[in-house]
Amino acid sequence: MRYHRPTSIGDAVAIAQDASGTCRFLAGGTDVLVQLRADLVTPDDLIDIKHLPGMRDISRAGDGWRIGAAVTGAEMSENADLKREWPGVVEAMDLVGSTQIQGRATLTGNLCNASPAADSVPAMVAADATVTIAGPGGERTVPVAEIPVSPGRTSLQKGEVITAVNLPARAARSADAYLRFIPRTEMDIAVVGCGINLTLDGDTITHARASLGAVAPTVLLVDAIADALIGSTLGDAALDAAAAAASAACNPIDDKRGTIEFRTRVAGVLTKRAAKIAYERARGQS
Amino acid sequence: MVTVNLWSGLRSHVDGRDSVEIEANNVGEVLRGLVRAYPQLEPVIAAGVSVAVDGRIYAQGLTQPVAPDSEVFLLQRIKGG
Amino acid sequence: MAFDEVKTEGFKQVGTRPRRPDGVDKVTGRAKFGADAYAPGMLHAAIVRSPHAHARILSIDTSRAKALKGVKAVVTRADFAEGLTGDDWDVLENVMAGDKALYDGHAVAAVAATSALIARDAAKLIEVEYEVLAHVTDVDAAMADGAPVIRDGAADSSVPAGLHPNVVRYHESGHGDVHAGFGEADLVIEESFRTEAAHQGYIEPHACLAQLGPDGKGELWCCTQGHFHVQKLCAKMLGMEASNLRVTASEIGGGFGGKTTVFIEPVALALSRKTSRPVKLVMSRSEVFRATGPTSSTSMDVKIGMKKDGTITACQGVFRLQGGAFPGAPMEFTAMCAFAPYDVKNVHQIGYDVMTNRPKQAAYRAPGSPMAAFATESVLDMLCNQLGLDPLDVRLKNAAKEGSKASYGPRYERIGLVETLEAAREHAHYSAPLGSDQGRGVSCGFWFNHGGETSVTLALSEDGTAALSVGTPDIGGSRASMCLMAAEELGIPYDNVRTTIADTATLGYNEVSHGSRVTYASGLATIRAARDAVQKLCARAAAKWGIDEDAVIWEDGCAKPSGPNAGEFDPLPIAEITAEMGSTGGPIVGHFEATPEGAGVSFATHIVDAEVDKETGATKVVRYTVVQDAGKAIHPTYVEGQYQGGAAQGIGWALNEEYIYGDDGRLQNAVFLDYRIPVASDLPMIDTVIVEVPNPGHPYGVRGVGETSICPPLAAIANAVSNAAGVRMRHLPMSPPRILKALDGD
Amino acid sequence: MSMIHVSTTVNGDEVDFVCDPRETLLDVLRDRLALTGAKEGCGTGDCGACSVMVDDRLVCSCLMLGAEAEGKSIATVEGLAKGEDLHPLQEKFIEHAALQCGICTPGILVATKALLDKNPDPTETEVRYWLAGNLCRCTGYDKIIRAVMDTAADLRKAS
Repeated sequence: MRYHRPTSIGDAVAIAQDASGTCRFLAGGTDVLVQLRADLVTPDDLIDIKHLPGMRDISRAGDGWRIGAAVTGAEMSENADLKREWPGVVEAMDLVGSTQIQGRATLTGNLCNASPAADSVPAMVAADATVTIAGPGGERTVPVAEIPVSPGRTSLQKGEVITAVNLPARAARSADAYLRFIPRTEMDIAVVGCGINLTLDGDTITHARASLGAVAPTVLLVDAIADALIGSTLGDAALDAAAAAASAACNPIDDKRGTIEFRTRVAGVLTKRAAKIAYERARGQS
Repeated sequence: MVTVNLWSGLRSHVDGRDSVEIEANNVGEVLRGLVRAYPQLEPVIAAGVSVAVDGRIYAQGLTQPVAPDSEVFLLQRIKGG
Repeated sequence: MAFDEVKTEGFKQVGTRPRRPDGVDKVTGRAKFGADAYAPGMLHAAIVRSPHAHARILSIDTSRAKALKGVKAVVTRADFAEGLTGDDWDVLENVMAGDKALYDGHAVAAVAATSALIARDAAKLIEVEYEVLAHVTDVDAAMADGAPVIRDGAADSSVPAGLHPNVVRYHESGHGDVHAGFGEADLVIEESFRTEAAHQGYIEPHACLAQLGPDGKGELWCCTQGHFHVQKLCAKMLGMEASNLRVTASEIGGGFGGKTTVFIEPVALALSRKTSRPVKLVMSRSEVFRATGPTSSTSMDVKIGMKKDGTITACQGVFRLQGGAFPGAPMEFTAMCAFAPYDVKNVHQIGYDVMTNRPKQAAYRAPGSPMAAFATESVLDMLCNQLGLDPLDVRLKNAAKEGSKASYGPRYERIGLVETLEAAREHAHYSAPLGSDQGRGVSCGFWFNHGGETSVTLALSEDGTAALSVGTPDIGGSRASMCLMAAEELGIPYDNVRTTIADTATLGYNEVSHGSRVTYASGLATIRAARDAVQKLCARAAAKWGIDEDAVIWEDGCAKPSGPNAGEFDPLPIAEITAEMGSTGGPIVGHFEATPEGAGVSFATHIVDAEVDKETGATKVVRYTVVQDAGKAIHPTYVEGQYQGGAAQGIGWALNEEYIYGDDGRLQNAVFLDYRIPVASDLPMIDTVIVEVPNPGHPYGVRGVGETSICPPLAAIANAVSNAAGVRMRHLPMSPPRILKALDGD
Repeated sequence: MSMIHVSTTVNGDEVDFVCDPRETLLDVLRDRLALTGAKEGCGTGDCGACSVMVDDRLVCSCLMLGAEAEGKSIATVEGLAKGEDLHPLQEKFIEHAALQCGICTPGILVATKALLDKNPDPTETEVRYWLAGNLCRCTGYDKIIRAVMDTAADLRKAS
């Protein structure tokens, strides 16, 4: 394994483009090092990017936010403005691993690991977040939902690296929430995850995005949940319809972490609970 | 003679009885006497047994005295974790 | 104080809570655990493990590995002793596979190299050709007709004819007439239960550093609960004399029964013998899960009859335990413990030891007993619920007492079950109101405890301080208890006693730190060794005063004349005697070597409140109280710690911990992320009540406390969850999917 | 395999080492710098026994490469006591018997110091969640939580 510490994004891209074997970028390293230790993936080239300019920055981008690829979960949680505007995204990232993991793990890494159970991804999808990708052909911007294509695989091309996650401008009276189900209180991989992002007019939901994690090969954006919520004031009928839509959208597997039956059912439960949290948060916003 | 109570899984080795009489003054003599009277018990005892004498469980002590009126039980060897 | 006198009151130091003597070592990182040893010229080793649950090993090609730069040696089964039999053969077969790999993770070869990375790379270059065989990992499936046979001829003479060859041992015991007993009952309930295999989950992976030279003399450093046992086993496996192998126990990062045997130590020694260099071998966490002992999984049927007034009329149980690919599942303990808390006229229990393609089970804290309590105490809870009786009243009504005939045969000596039940009933927890979706569960638990071979020495220094050497590794603070007991007997300050865990060359044989035996047996030995030293001190004083030895007593660290000479001479402090010992007869050392046999059984009663989220099946333990008889708590803080630790492990086992196998027979969750032991945020504070009913078999009344604490939790939590959910949980762990399924009526 | 030269600071001391690119910071601390206080319980970031501070941030040293330590400031359990004086957390852990076997203790001490530096007045729940990544199999956490809360109270009184 060769360890690289390039001095610019351009150099990083060039190393990756020239790599003949397995190549990985290193930001937080909380997945890469686990795979290395378990002999699952030993990269031939490992490219450390976290010291590069902008990688560790959380900054305003217009009315939205730019979160550098090497920003840790802990740094996100400590940013009060970000947390106020995108509580769901921040809390989703905060759920990844322990305090120690939070000191290293990144949104971008969580996305690029391409696990269907990644906590931050449903929240980013519900938030309609995009990523900025640097590659041999220059920069491009892509919706988060388009990055994972199957468990462990992304749509990133050879030589491409995500440099930042972009969160859109926060509308008035809007908020997001993310909930996951795990058997313990911490230190688990989501058995089901649900992100909800709502905008209200008065008390009526006018805009909604909803996503589910760990119930399909990739994170799902579920329009049917949004449709069930839009136009409602989150009464029981809307909640029941949203839960039913969530369960209907599930296409999970049986594995060591949960059953098809369990995931399908709990997806509905979490959808209701996350919607209630997002709704209360949105009502609390001016 | 000492009455030695056996666990019921051993009945097939001792003509269907749940206790046997053995001439013995200590735990070691109980075990040797059992094997002499019922050679089928030899592998069981060799594999390790405990002997309860008046409620106290002896996992190893062959010299522990046994009286004719002692309550004696053969038990499977007690270990722990 | 006479050598064998019993003392149950008037303690000056026992029962206090001083700081542990190794505290600073442990909080500064200075303490040396298994993996913390290094030696000049040291090699690192790695093990090749079977990816198959059951496979014939056709060939092992080590040529590519040996060709790798830095590789110094490879070993396979051919490098170990031949001709072992019985348990010794089983342990060797588990350490290194012979003809067949018997479970996913079974060791088949090992390599030593100049760095850990090279060793790991080399292990990947060892090519093993397998013929994959049909496998079975479930206990009931392994007993069924047509199940693959793990090892034909493994069954012993206890097994009745007609059973599957995977059933290798059989137990049956009981007394009275259960058929008649069930006839006397107003209500009889029979239920089936299952528990999954749980791992001991110690945080320190197995680690050792071995050195064995051409002179046949060896040194071994390892984390173990019993280094004398390691010495014995390794010597056999390497074909060497035990006394040529000196084993030193490192500090040990948890064991709970899982470090009572050997896994990697013989391998490191074999590699060291081939290279004449020190070899370090450390397991990864996944190796720990795949290849070291979890406890057995079980399938159990329990039937209990009860009268309307709560009298138990008969108990019957069938307990099937799989213990992996070797005989030894602790089914006889499951059977013997199942009904042990109760004085029942008619009782009958059967146990089956069943082989499967899983790792060889290792003892886990009161092996076999927690599962038994789960089955028994669940049925008792159902009976109480249906008959409208208070669960603690019913347990008190039937509780075994001194003189009661135990379900496993003999009559009990003095025991403290009733006292724990009464304390539980009076505890504020038992009458506290429950919140919504909450349920309360209680359970009793029983464990035998154990004595075992024990040897200690207590050497006095010129300044009157004492060096105590014991041979039982300190897993949870036992040095503090030893220091307290020695100080109590000698009448010197606690800080004037230093306790060391001696290596195998320094003391007589000591049985493993298991069976809750350390504070009992090493404690008894310490007291006796101190009394031996005191007798010698008194003799020196007597000689100095020119009076009879019997006329000297020992009080407050001083020899004092007594009887007709009382007051005739000034008390002689220990330091004044030891200052002159070289010229008054030589060094003063107290000894004790014996096999104490009065461990004294113990009982606990636990109360737990659990809250169940009926929409997701998630359970939260909201309140927990442990009441347990310690006999005598030498250092109450560490007794509490044992109670709390046992409860926490039980909570994990009851709710989330389990070995999950795929259809391919491979372990699916060999990481802490997916083998879910409780984390800090999962647990409440764990309240403790120490009951002290002295054990007549110990000079201070001590009973073991480590193991009994894990006996009630599975049942207590299952009862709490069942009462909260309104549906009986019969399969552990009660993971959220299982709870939701049960709520749906299975 | 080419080795990497790294210059870093450990417990205030400037340190240089060479390591294989695959070696973790934990490997380097233990095998190259003889600092065996940090323990490997899992190697996958799940147990916290290898917890150290890197540039004042709590991390698992098993999930960081030795090569990444270049220019960083690392603090381990060995740096907690100042000369003969134990850190108050160390004192309280001994006093409360907040350890049995002691293998998780170095990681828990480093983690709790990080917590109290950041939040001198944590609730029991905050302590429990902060420590969720530090597994302890012996104690049931009860005495650990009490030791941390008691230390925090003492430190607040002293400040």
